[in-house]
Amino acid sequence: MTDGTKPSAPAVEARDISLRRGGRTIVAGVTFAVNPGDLYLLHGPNGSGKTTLLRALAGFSRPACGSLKRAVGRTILLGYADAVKAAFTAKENIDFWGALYGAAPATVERAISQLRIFPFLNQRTGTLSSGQRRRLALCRVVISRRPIWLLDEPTAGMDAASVATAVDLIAGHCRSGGSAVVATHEALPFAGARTITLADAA
Amino acid sequence: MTDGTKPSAPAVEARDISLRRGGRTIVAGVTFAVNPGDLYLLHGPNGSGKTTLLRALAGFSRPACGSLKRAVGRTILLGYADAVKAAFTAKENIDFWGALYGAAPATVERAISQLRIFPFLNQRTGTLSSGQRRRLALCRVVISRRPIWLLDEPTAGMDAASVATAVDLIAGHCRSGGSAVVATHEALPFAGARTITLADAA
Amino acid sequence: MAFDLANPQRFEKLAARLVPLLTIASGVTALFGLYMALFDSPADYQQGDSVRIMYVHVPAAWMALLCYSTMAIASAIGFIFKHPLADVAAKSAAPIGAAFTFLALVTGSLWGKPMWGTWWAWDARLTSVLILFFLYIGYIALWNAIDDKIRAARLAAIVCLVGFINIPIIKFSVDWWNSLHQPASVLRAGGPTIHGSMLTPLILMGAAYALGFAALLLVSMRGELAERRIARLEQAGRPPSKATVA
Amino acid sequence: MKKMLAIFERDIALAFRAGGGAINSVVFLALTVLIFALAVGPDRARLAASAAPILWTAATLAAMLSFDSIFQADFEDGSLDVLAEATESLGFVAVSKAAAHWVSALLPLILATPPLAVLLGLPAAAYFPLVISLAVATPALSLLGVLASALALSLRRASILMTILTAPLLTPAVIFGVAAANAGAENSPLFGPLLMLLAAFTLLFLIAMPLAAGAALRFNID
Amino acid sequence: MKKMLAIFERDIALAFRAGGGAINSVVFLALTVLIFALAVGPDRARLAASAAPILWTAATLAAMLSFDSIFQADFEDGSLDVLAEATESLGFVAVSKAAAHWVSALLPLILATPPLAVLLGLPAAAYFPLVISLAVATPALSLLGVLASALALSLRRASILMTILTAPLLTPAVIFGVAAANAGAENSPLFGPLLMLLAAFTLLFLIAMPLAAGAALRFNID
Ligand code: HEM
Ligand SMILES: Nc1ncnc2c1ncn2[C@@H]1O[C@H](COP(=O)(O)OP(=O)(O)OP(=O)(O)O)[C@@H](O)[C@H]1O
Ligand SMILES: Nc1ncnc2c1ncn2[C@@H]1O[C@H](COP(=O)(O)OP(=O)(O)OP(=O)(O)O)[C@@H](O)[C@H]1O
Ligand SMILES: [Mg+2]
Ligand SMILES: [Mg+2]
Repeated sequence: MTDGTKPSAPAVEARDISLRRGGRTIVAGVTFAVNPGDLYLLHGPNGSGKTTLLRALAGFSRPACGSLKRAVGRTILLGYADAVKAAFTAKENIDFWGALYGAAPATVERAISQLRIFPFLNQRTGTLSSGQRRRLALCRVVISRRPIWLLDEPTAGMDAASVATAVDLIAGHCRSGGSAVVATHEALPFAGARTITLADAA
Repeated sequence: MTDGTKPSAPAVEARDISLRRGGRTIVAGVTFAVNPGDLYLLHGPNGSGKTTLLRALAGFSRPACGSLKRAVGRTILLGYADAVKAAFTAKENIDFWGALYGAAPATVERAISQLRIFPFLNQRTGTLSSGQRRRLALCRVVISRRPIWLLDEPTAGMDAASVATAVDLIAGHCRSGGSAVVATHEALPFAGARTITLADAA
Repeated sequence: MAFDLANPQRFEKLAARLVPLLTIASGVTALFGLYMALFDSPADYQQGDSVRIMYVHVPAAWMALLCYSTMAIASAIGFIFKHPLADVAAKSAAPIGAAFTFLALVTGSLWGKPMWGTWWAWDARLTSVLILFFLYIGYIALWNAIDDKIRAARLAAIVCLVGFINIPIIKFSVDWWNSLHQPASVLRAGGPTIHGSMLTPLILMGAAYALGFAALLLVSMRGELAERRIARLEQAGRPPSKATVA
Repeated sequence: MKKMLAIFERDIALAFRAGGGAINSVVFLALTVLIFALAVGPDRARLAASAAPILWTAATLAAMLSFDSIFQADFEDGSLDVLAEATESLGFVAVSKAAAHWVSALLPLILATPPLAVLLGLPAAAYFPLVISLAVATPALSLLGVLASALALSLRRASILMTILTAPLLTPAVIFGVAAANAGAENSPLFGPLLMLLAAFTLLFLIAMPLAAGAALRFNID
Repeated sequence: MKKMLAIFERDIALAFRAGGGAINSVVFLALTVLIFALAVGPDRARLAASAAPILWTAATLAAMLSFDSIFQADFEDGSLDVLAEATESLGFVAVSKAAAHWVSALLPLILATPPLAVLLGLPAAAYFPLVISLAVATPALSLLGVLASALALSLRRASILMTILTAPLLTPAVIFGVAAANAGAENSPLFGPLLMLLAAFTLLFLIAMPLAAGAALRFNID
């Protein structure tokens, strides 16, 4: 369920879905399928519904109409909130994720070194800088070894070197048969990415 | 105290200051003065101490050594936390700031229109998108009419149009005799800005 | 019938016709009932004329339970079939139920002073009705605390269904604990044990309360539906964003 | 002054908003009375004897529980920085906050006491002294609460510590408060002096607490 | 199962961390007893008579106050999304959370009861029944707490509502709990049956609450 092997059918498929929040339809008529190897960049102005769409893809909310198929246990969402326990050290957070996703120690160690967590591995995460915390949050995605990454502004607050690392990680994940949907306002240098653009009708 | 008129001496002046957090010296040997019209971009990798420095300039913490002079009541800090009350609507938040800083209704209205708050003026801010909330947060800085803006990644999560607006606002503020220190990882198109770069010694 | 009602437009039409009928029926029954209760029924040999509080108290207590049960059924339908009309019914029944519960508490309390020599006692029946009252209040507050109607409906339904545990506790509290309050004499296995001259007005008053409840429920549901229509119109000003995949 | 008023008004508005917490303490009080009455059982005399102590206990606890929220939300969402920066005097912020806390959390508590006293079977002569003693003593609680909440900020959710720190400061209010309420109920001549003592206590806190709270905030914001 | 264990262990670790809250409820219990004893004054017989009710009241209140924290922090920092996504069954998350809550908040409470009972002058014969009745009834409180906390998520800090909603469900536990404790103290033959009733209540909650909490979480995460 949590392995990285390729599934045969699209693991996430949206057909003409509409999403509502607080009685308002935020996005309408979204159709696309995420196949192994696919990398989508999700663009659109503030408030156009990128976050809303990603959360629906992750299974947190149901579309008001249209059909959304998703294989259970194959997606992983990185939201704005870093989902990091401030009272724990980075190491403790990572260990918990390892246990939660049943990750092998080798996977965990690789993720730590790729994302350069080491300098603050034993620091309480409550005292991390915003970019450090974001790197740690991305570490969870890598550790989960789930095939479909749903990333909401993954590089928010990261410095140039970290952005490059994140881009490499995501691109590498997709090359090796995973897939990703990345909502972002930055011009991230991905080769061969497709885009979904949400345009405010107003 | 809260007017935008030019002070004669530098309103903030740091001389060889060092800042400590949790027993560690984070930044050392920072020297600069903020004069009317100055615009500083604060660069540096994650964890290099940009946030720490801005908070010191705002008067929230004292340097461990060196001298930091600051005129009371002339600075305003925009931190990561948007300082927005989720239970209030955007309007209610703005009204409170207006009362707190004693801003004239005209100032408030101009800020609302400049930052395009109108579409979500009467929405509970707990339901805003991240970029919308950031715009609202920046609105507070404009409303305060304080001369020295200390902005910590002001454009985080903003779309291209909003980034342009923010840049215009900041540049305009400095042209009219205000000054700003802006910590950012993005390449914001400021003409004639000076930079402070914090480099990780490690 | 159920499908007829499930359509909001048809519900509107039906409700518009039913409300006046129910109101008149309730009023007429109440007039008859009150006449019999106040003038045409005997004073109790133990309680004297204070027994007449019974005709207000007992039906109110019945309605307190009935309203909650209505809410629970509507909540279950709303939760399982996700039908908004059921949510609206549950939401609208709550304030009415709270009012009946309050009435039962107040009249019971008024009756308690002459009968037991105290306004209030911490006995199982009284306490559980007080708790039912809190439950109503909590349920109403929950609806008001959440902006999103759908989420509010689902969460309130969970609360209502879980709280349903309290209903059998109230009903059987007098049998399970030895309580100050008297055991059931009408709604009990083995038939009523109360004399006909008191039973008839009591039943009439019960019918009047129930008809009144139905009328109020329909009125309040129509109000809620209208409110929702207005909210929808207000939101129509901000169209959704469209997606292009490239 | 204008700023203090703005902060006060905002806090009141927030408290009475859905999810605010204005009636939290009333509900807590009612609940304590309910559970205690259920636990004591149907013995009315025993209940009436414990009425004044349980009401005072519950009111004090309700107040203490509401301390937590005085600065916590503002701290978490960044608003405390804003208040500190806008006023440049955290002592004044503390005074506004204490006033708003009293109005939104403790005043409803005082108003809720008489009906609950009826349910507990408190003798009628005891109502007025109970309410008066609460009204005089509770501002001290709000002032103490501001300090407690300010101290607790950097201890995320550490209401324990806050509790341990404030309990000693608050016991005099409880002891004299109950004593005053009892004296009043028994028409004892001590009622007046005890009330004066309570008032003195409140005044003392009015001077000491905002200063202390301001200092605590300054360190916790850093 | 492994995931449930991981969540359980993490919660325990967090609770016993500085600012955790493991001993919050013990402190609250002690404080309630202290304030109540102060308010009652020097009459020891009166105090002893109220000992069992006040301990039960305080324990129930302490439990209810700790409900708030069960999911709140996880909700705010995004961890709840992670748990939901990783397990794909919020019911199981609820069970882990209830278990962790019982161990970190209510078990210390039970352990703290005997010493406090001594302070209140409870007769020695009454200790064991009091502790046993608490031990049997408190898991039901944790299970109820999970539902309460799950419901309250979208109501930011709305502990009132949560309180109103849970109080009705918790009163049976209190009534039977105190009855059992009293029956045990008086060596009444009802002690056994009352304990069985409490246990049945706990079992009922064990089935119903995780389901309901899971559903509530699902809607609140949306
Ligand atoms: C606040 C106080 C009281 C409350 C909350 C209360 C509550 C209730 C409830 C819930 C019922 C409906 C029970 C059922 O359908 O089985 C009921 C019925 C009744 N109550 Fe009360 N009651 C109170 C005081 C009294 C008093 C003081 C009396 C008179 C001594 C009284 C006499 C009755 C009678 C005769 C019935 C009808 C029982 C039957 O025929 O089923 N109640 N009450
Ligand atoms: N309860 C609600 N009532 C009204 N509007 C709402 C509600 N909840 C969300 N919205 C609106 O829905 C939109 C959803 O925004 P979402 O967070 O998905 O945007 P986004 O594309 O991620 O924006 P950003 O780039 O700023 O992150 C916003 O315009 C927001 O104001
Ligand atoms: N209590 C502490 N103990 C140890 N190190 C700390 C403590 N508090 C902060 N730090 C460290 O101090 C540095 C301060 O970071 P600061 O937030 O100022 O960085 P920044 O330049 O703003 O980074 P970013 O670009 O990620 O926002 C970080 O490296 C952080 O890990
Ligand atoms: Mg977004
Ligand atoms: Mg920073």
